[in-house]
Amino acid sequence: MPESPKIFTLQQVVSSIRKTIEERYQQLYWVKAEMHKLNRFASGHCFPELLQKENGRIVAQIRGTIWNHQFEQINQRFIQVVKEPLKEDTTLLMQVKVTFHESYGLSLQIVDIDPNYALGELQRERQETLLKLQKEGLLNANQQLSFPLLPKRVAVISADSSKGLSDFMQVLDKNEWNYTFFTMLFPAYLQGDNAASSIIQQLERIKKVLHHFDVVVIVRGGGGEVGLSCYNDYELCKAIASFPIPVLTGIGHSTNLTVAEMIAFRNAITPTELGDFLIQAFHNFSFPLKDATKSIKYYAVSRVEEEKNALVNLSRHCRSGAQQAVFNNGQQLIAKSREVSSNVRYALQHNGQQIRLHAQNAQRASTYLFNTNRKLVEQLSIDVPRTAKNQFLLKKSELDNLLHSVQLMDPINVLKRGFSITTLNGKTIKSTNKAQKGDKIITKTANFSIESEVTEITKTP
Amino acid sequence: MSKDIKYTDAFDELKQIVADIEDGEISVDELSIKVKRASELIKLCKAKLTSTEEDVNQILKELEG
Amino acid sequence: MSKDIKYTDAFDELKQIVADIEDGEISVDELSIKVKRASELIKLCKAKLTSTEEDVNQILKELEG
Amino acid sequence: MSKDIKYTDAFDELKQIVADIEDGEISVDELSIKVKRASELIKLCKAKLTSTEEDVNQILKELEG
Amino acid sequence: MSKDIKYTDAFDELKQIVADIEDGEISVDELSIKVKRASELIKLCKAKLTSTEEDVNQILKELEG
Amino acid sequence: MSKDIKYTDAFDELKQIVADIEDGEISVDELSIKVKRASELIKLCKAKLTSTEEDVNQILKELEG
Amino acid sequence: MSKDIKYTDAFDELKQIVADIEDGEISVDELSIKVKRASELIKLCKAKLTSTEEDVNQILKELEG
Repeated sequence: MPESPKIFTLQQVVSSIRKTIEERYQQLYWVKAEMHKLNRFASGHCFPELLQKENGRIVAQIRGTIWNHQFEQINQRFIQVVKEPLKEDTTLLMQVKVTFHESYGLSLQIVDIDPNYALGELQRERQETLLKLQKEGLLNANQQLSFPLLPKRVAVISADSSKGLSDFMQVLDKNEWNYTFFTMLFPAYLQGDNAASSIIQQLERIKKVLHHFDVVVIVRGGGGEVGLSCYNDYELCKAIASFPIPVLTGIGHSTNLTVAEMIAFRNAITPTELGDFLIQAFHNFSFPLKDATKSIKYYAVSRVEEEKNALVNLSRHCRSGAQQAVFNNGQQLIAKSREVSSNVRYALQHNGQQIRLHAQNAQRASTYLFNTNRKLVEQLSIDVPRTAKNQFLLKKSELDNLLHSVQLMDPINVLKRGFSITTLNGKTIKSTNKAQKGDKIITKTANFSIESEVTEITKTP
Repeated sequence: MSKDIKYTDAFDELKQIVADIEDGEISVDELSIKVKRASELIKLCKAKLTSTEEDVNQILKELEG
Repeated sequence: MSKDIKYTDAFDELKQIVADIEDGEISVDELSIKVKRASELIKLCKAKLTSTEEDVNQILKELEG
Repeated sequence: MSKDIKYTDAFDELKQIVADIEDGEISVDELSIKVKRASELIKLCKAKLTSTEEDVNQILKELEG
Repeated sequence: MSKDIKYTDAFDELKQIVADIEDGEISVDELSIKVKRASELIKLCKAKLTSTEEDVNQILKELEG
Repeated sequence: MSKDIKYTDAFDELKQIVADIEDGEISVDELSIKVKRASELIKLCKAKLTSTEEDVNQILKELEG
Repeated sequence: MSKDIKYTDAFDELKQIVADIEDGEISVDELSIKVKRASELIKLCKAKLTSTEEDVNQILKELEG
C-alpha cells in the first residue's frame, strides 16, 4: 500500500546524485572521444561536446569541461607536439574526472589531453587522405599536367597581409630581366580550421576564369609552424590534385610535408623559392631564344661560308678541269700533227725506195738480158764454125767413102786379087750369053788374056 | 606572321628551325627564309616574356558574372 | 639564265658540269659553252650567297639590336 | 674550209687522214692535198683550242675578279 | 711526156716496164726504148716525190712554226 | 747488109743459119756464103748489144746520179 | 772437065755412078770408064771442099779477130 511518498527537495536529490557520483567516480579516467565542439566561452573556459560515433550514428554523448587554465596548458603542449592547436572534430585521448554540479549537471571535466595521441590521429588522417587520393588515382594528377612554357599568369591564393605573399610578389615584380607576370590575388585563410574550405572556395573561383591563368600558387609565410594540418585535409587535397592547371605551393614551414604539398605540381619551401621557380621557368624560355640567335648566327653564317668555300673549290676544279681538257686536246693535236709529218715522210720515203728498187730491178733485168743475149750470140758464133767444120768433115768422109767404093769397084783391082773375066764373043757369059761345047772363050786376067775351048758345061750350084 | 600563333608553337617551330640550321639541312635557298622566320619567332617569344594582356577588372567581371 | 633558278639546282648543275669537265667527257666544242654556263652558275651562286649572307646579317643585326 | 666545222669532226677527219697515210692508202698524188687538208684541220683545231682556252680563262678570270 | 701524168699512173707504168724487163719479155731492140721510158717515169716520180715532199715540208713547217 | 736489120731478126736468121748448117741442108756451094752471112749477123748482134747496153747504162747512170 | 761444074752437081753425078755400079747395072765393059769419071768427080769435089774450107776459115778467123 502506498505510503505517503517522501518528498525530497531538488537540491536533496541532486546533492545525493552528486554524492553518489563523487563516491562512485573518485578516480581520473582516460577516455577516447571525439571532441565535437570546443565551445570556448569568453571566460576562457571550454565546454566541448564529446561524442562517440559508430557507423555515423552517435552512440554516446556527454558534455565536457575544460577550465581556462587547463585549456591553456593543454593547448600549449598541443602546439608544441602536434604543431596544431586543439581543434574541434578530432578524436582525442583525454584524462577526465566525472563531475556533477548541482546547477550544471553531469560533465566530464577534462584535466589533460594526450597530444601524442592527437598527433597519431593527425598522422592517420594524413595517411587516410593519401590513401583515398591514391585509390581515386588523383595522387599524381596535378603533377602529371604539363607545365606551361611560360607561367606568366599566376592566380595567387594567399592572405592579403601575408608576409609570404609580399616575398613572392617581390621576386616576381622586381626581377632584373623585366619578365612580366600577371598576378591576381584570391584571398583565403591559409591555416587553421577555416583554411581548407577557404582555399577550396578560391580554387573554385579560379576555375571559373581558368583561361586567364597558367598556374595557381598557394603562398603562406611568417605564420609559424602551427595550424597546417588543414593541408592534409582530404577535400582540399582532392581539389588541388584534380585542379586542371598546375597548383604550386609555397607554404613556408620546415616540418613534415603536408599532403597538399606532396600532391601539388610543385612545392617550394618558401614563397621566395616559389617565385624563383617561376623566374627559372622564364629563364628556361628565354635562354633558348638567346641561344637560338647565337646558333642561327653561327650556323647560318658558317653554312654560307661553307657554301662559299664549296663554290670556290668547285670553280677551281672547273678551271683546272677545263685547262686540263684544253691541254689534253692540245697534246692530242700535237701528237696527231707529228703523226702526219712522220707518216707523210715515211710514205714519201717508201715511195722513193720503191722507185729506187724498181730502177735497180730494171738495171738488173737489163743486165741479165744483155748477158743472156751475149751468151746466145757467143754460142751461135761458136756454133757457126763448129757446124761448118762438121759439114766439111762430113762431106770429106762422104767423098772418101765414095772414093773407096769407086776404087773397090774398079775391075783392075778385082783382077789384081786373082779373079778373071771370061767372055764369049766379046761379052761376059750370062744366061743370055750361054757358051756351048766347042765355043771359044777368052779369059782375061790382070796381066794376061787366055783363049780356051769349052769342053764341058755344068750348072753352078 | 599572325600574332595569333601561340608562343608555344612559335617556340617549338623555332627549336625545329634552329635544329635544322644546326644540322646543315637547310639549303641556301631556304636559309634566309628560315632565318627570317626564326627571327620573327624569336621576337614573338621575347615579346611574350615582357608583356601581359590580362586585365584584372575583366577577370573580376567574369567572376561576378 | 633566269634568276629564278634555285641555288641548290644551280649548284648541282655546276657540280655536274665540273664532274663532266674533269672526266674529260666534254668535247672542245662544248667546253667553252659548258664553262660559260659554269661561270654563269658560279656568278649566280655567288650572288645568291651574298644576298643570303646580307639578309642573314641584316636579320641577325635586327635581332641583336 | 668553213670555221663552222666542229673541233670533234675536224679532229676525227684529221685522225682518219693520219690513219690513211699510215695505212699507205693515200697515193703520192693525193698526199700533198691530204697533208694540206690535215694542216688546215690542225690549224683549225689549234685555233679552236686557243679560242676555247681564252674563253675559259676569260670567263674564269671574271669569276675571280 | 706530159707533166700532167699522175704519179700513180707513172708508177704503175714503171712497175709494168720493170716487170716486163724482169720477165724477159722485152727484146733487146725494145729494151733501150723501154729503159728510156722507165727512166723518164722514174724521173717524173722522183720529181713528183720531191715536189710533194717540198709541199709537205712547207705545210708542216708552217704548222710547227 | 743494111744496119737497119733488127737484132731479133738478125738473131733469128743467125739461129736459122746455124740450124741449117747443122742439118747439113746447106750445100758446100752455099756454105761459105752462109757462113759469111752468119759472121756478119754475129757482128751486127754484138754491136747492137753493146750499143744498147751502153745506152741503158747511160740512162740508168743518169737516174742514179 | 770444067771447073765451073758445081760441087752439088759433081757430087750428084758421083753418087749416081756409084749407085749404078752398085746396082750392077753397069757392065764390066763400061765400068772402067765410069770409074774413071767417078775418080775425076771426086778430085773435083775435094778441090771445091778444100777451097771452100779455106774461105770459111778465113771468114771465121776474121770473126774471132
